[in-house]
Amino acid sequence: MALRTYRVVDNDRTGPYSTLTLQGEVAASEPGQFYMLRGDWGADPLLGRPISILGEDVEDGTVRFLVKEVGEGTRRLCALEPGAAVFGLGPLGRPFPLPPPGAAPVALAGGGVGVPPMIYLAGRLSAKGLPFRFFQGARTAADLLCLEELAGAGTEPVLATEDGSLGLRGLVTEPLAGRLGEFSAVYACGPEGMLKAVQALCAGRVPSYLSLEARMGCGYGVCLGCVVPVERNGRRTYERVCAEGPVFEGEAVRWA
Amino acid sequence: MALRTYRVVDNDRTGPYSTLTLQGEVAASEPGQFYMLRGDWGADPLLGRPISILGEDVEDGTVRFLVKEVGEGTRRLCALEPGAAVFGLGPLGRPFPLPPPGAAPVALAGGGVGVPPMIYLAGRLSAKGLPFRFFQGARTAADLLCLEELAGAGTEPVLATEDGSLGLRGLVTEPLAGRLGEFSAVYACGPEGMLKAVQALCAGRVPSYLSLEARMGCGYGVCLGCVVPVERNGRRTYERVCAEGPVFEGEAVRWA
Amino acid sequence: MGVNLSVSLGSLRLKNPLLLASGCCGYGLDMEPYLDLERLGGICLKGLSVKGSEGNPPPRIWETQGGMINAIGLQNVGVETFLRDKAPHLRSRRTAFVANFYGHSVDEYVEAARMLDGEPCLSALEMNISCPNIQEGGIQFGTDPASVRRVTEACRSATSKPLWVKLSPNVADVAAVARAAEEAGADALTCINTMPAMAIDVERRAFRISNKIGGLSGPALKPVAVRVVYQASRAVKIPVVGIGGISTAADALEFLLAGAAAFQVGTALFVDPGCPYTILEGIAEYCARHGIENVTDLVGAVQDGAPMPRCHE
Amino acid sequence: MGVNLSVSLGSLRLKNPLLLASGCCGYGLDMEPYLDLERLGGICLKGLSVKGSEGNPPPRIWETQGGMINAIGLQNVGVETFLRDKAPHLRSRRTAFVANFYGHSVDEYVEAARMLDGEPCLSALEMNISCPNIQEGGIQFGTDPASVRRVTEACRSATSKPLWVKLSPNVADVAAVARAAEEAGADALTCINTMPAMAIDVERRAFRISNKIGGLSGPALKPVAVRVVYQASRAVKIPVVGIGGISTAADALEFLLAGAAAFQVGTALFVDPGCPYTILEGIAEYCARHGIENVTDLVGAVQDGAPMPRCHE
Ligand SMILES: Cc1cc2nc3c(=O)[nH]c(=O)nc-3n(C[C@H](O)[C@H](O)[C@H](O)COP(=O)(O)OP(=O)(O)OC[C@H]3O[C@@H](n4cnc5c(N)ncnc54)[C@H](O)[C@@H]3O)c2cc1C
Ligand SMILES: Cc1cc2nc3c(=O)[nH]c(=O)nc-3n(C[C@H](O)[C@H](O)[C@H](O)COP(=O)(O)OP(=O)(O)OC[C@H]3O[C@@H](n4cnc5c(N)ncnc54)[C@H](O)[C@@H]3O)c2cc1C
Ligand SMILES: Cc1cc2nc3c(=O)[nH]c(=O)nc-3n(C[C@H](O)[C@H](O)[C@H](O)COP(=O)(O)O)c2cc1C
Ligand SMILES: Cc1cc2nc3c(=O)[nH]c(=O)nc-3n(C[C@H](O)[C@H](O)[C@H](O)COP(=O)(O)O)c2cc1C
Ligand code: FES
Ligand code: FES
Repeated sequence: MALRTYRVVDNDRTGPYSTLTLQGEVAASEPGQFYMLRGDWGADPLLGRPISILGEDVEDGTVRFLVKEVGEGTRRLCALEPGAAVFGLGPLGRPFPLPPPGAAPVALAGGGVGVPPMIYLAGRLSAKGLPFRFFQGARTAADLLCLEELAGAGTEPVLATEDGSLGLRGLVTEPLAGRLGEFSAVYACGPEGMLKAVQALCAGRVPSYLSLEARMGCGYGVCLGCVVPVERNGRRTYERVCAEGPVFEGEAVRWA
Repeated sequence: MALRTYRVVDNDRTGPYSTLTLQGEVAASEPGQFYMLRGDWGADPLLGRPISILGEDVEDGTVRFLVKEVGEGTRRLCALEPGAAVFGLGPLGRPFPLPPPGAAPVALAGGGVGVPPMIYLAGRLSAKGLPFRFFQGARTAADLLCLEELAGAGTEPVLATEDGSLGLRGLVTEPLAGRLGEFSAVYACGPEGMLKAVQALCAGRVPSYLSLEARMGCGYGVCLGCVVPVERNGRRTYERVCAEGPVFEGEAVRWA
Repeated sequence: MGVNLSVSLGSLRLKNPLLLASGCCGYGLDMEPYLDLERLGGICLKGLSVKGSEGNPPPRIWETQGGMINAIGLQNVGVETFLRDKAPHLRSRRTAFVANFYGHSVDEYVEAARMLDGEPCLSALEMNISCPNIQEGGIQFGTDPASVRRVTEACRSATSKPLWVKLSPNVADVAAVARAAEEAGADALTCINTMPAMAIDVERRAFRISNKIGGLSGPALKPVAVRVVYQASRAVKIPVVGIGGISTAADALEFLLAGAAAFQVGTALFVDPGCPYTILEGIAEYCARHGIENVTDLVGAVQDGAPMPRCHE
Repeated sequence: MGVNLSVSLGSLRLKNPLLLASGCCGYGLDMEPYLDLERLGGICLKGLSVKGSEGNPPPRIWETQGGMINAIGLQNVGVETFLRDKAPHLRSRRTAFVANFYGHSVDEYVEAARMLDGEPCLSALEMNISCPNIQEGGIQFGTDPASVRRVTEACRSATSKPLWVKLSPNVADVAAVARAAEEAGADALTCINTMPAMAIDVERRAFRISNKIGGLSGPALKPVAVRVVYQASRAVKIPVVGIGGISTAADALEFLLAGAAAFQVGTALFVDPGCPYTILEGIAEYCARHGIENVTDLVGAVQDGAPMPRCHE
């Protein structure tokens, strides 16, 4: 694997979000994996930014990302014009483990920039004929993401907004709680509050897989900058979000 | 005066050169003055780059520059797309002193990125009906700059290339030397070797005005980073290229 | 909004916590096309010495990633010329001027301090101690607590104006240096001066600046400066003036939260001479947004637990 | 082109002058998807201690302009586990592995050195002396020549492998520290470790990293590192290994010209794990273009006049 140069072939901007399509040498990935992305700028900002894969077409050599502008690195990524160069290292990290064939449906819960990997996962599950239900939460209707992709994913998504402007009013974990018994596993990616709620909800009832965020130095396991506390067999250690994660079993995650 | 934001309205690229047209609040300038220019990038590179004014239209609010890519700062300036933001501080520095009305013709000698301010000066002299002859030197025909602007400037330019591919073969100071007696003053901007040759040629015979280059911190006189040694009335001191210059009387310049 | 931006450094009251840094604004007047000096907290003037200095030969500056190196060589007109030709123009401006000064021996420091002491336009004197002590083998005054104490004590008795000591970051234990300056009578500490640095042109195999070694300044230096401000301000009771890489309001706020009672802006003036306005507006906006009435409430207000420094890396 | 890139550090011969820096390449094996370790001059492994360390709580890193701050807390598996689980995999790779190690007392350093001494895959030991000495009030070993001498001497007698001492830039007089390490028997000096630094989140008024203070690395640090390499290499006869902010061939060449006999690449690996190849190609191209047959001809080859350090600024 090596850092590769990609070209922006499309940048679809809506508010603070950009859906970037990059073209170049694309290695096959699994949902939940990410790239470290960086534009052709100087040493400020210096490091790549971890961004989840939204989708890809290995034959075409295209890979897609949905980036939210929250700081300088994402501001620059979101501002890239078609034709611009992007340096990418990926796919990185351990993906979501797929449910075994024949398992009961799984729940996918996404919020904010946690939605893109769940969209990728939903597509993969559909392609494999594995049943799932997609839950998405956001503050307002305007913050719900990828609604078209979701509409095309086969199953009706469950939407929740805090202000009730679309779907149910409240947190996305509420409808999930009510239907938890239907699912053989819960996959989640989103803000820490949501992940904690999912973890609590599932604890002792159903396996959960949480995709965590952390500030990253390298993205491939060598700097030890991205660790989170986990507990396995009663032993607490630090594990790397970029290498042992970003997907962790909910039972193991201990939060910083 | 303040740092202002300009928009690139045109970037005409040929080889390593870009003619940038910027739009914004443009204060009237004099030939020989410059701007400190910087794009909307992070702290790397940090400082603005001094670039001579090639021409301007104060009413339209446009100002033009010709930038040669020699390093990171100029690479980025040359790569700016129309619509991009540029931060500019200017006009800065002391301009070429214009010849008094009725004086004998003056010689303008330009080489490399020293050509743009001479083009601006030629235009100003034409507009005032002051006679001049333009000498331009370069390594090869491909390195000669602004030939269209020169063709429109009224007087036939004298061109010299080191390889003889256009105009006379040799250094531009050679034809200048042959005709030095025609001129009441020589104005020059270009590589250090050329400026030294002009200085030597003119010494004791005719006043020369040399526009110098120096690495700049601030561009407006406060850092003392851009000094060159000068000698005035037998006293050697350092003067600031950005404040006492960039145009110095040839007799005073001592070189670093 | 009604945010009170004024701060006190000992007996000295400033309109706001922003000062222009020494060496980055000439003798103040050069900034007037760009800034109304009376809207600033204060202006630290280019470093002065008794005899003046023509400075180092060019090239004097080089740019590095996120910063720049300078070896101007403390070019200055000398205290006498300053007092005669420059100071009279400053007297009418209602702002705080701070004379930065240096010497190559304790005596030179003392003489400069004594000469500047009488000038009414000066609100304080700032000692640059990052200078080689020629009488002691060229080691910088600022690198050793004992010599900091000696030179500070000597200048203390030469002036009744507030005396600021400007520390070098190039020391192993900045708290010890800070305490030495405080005990010797300093009224405030300015942290930090530039960091010794070097760059080489590999094509020519030559140093980028004629003095070989110069001082690193700008954003690259900021995290080091914030750390020094934090350490120094926790080591002493006198106020600390923070400096190093400040370009934005957020940068300045980092220094205040780390423990600086005021701050200076240097290299950022080169990039945008108007940045002090943007910084002050940003600080006022931040205070308003966070319900802070007095900017002084921010000083040292970072949430700090037990001091428990472990290994880095 | 036939450029000879091999270099010698005392008795140790390296294929080329490029090593991966400690803490930036794990225990070497993590780099194998990206690099053929046998094409490198060497690999400095993550810092080891006798007992190992779980490291600091997150957040551990923060990015700054042109650099980054880390306070990993020297998380490591401990010497014993390293020797049992990691070292056996390294033995088959034909490249130079250097074990970086540290302790919180002289005894801990000595024990680590003794344990590592027997491991055949290790070509040298690199002492990280930027650690607080817990027996002496938490002052870093590396900041004072006397304690550098003490810990180096102690480790010297604990191992027959080449012993490198990795210096901190956070000292007033790096030449004195360098000489102390040389006199105590070091075979080489690695310059430099990170610079203590801090960043604050002004919105939350909290430190950006849990340990408050971390180490600055990356391009922002480069001009300081080049200066230290220049000063240290002129103070001692043993070779200096340069490090700090190297990302490109031009950066590496700056260190060689300043006086480094070899160099290490750290933070740049995070940005591009393949950058060692680009750097080595660039060096070979430079040598070919300048008619240099042996890369060693570049070491310390900056045009240097009389040493005449004047004031900065
Ligand atoms: C595995 C993984 C996958 C990700 N996938 C996506 C994605 O698909 N789309 C997307 O838009 N973002 C994604 N992110 C988050 C993204 O990496 C960060 O938003 C980005 O690094 C911020 O960089 P910046 O320079 O814009 O912000 P900075 O200027 O560095 O920071 C701005 C502010 O945001 C906060 N911040 C920055 N990074 C994080 C973070 N990782 N977690 C929490 N707070 C942070 C900082 O504290 C700071 O206050 C992912 C992160 C991880 C770890
Ligand atoms: C008053 C003035 C007017 C100028 N007008 C123009 C103009 O109209 N058009 C134009 O293209 N350029 C002009 N220049 C030169 C321009 O400022 C430099 O080329 C630019 O600053 C280089 O920046 P960089 O980041 O591209 O190069 P860097 O990466 O900083 O340097 C690249 C290489 O070029 C060398 N170099 C950089 N700057 C200079 C310099 N000023 N003099 C000599 N060598 C240098 C460096 O030593 C280095 O090796 C002018 C300079 C001055 C002082
Ligand atoms: C060009 C230049 C000249 C300087 N001259 C002086 C000086 O005369 N006296 C002094 O104490 N500090 C001087 N400094 C140091 C600055 O005042 C300041 O401490 C340092 O640059 C860090 O702040 P900054 O990053 O905001 O520039 C100078 C700095 C620069 C860049
Ligand atoms: C994340 C990280 C971890 C590090 N761990 C160690 C370590 O364990 N031992 C050590 O001596 N240096 C360690 N360092 C310091 C580097 O080896 C190097 O000296 C420093 O980062 C400067 O080089 P660079 O700018 O190329 O990274 C670490 C640096 C970083 C960034
Ligand atoms: S980001 Fe470097 S180890 Fe995870
Ligand atoms: S560039 Fe700062 S004084 Fe000229």
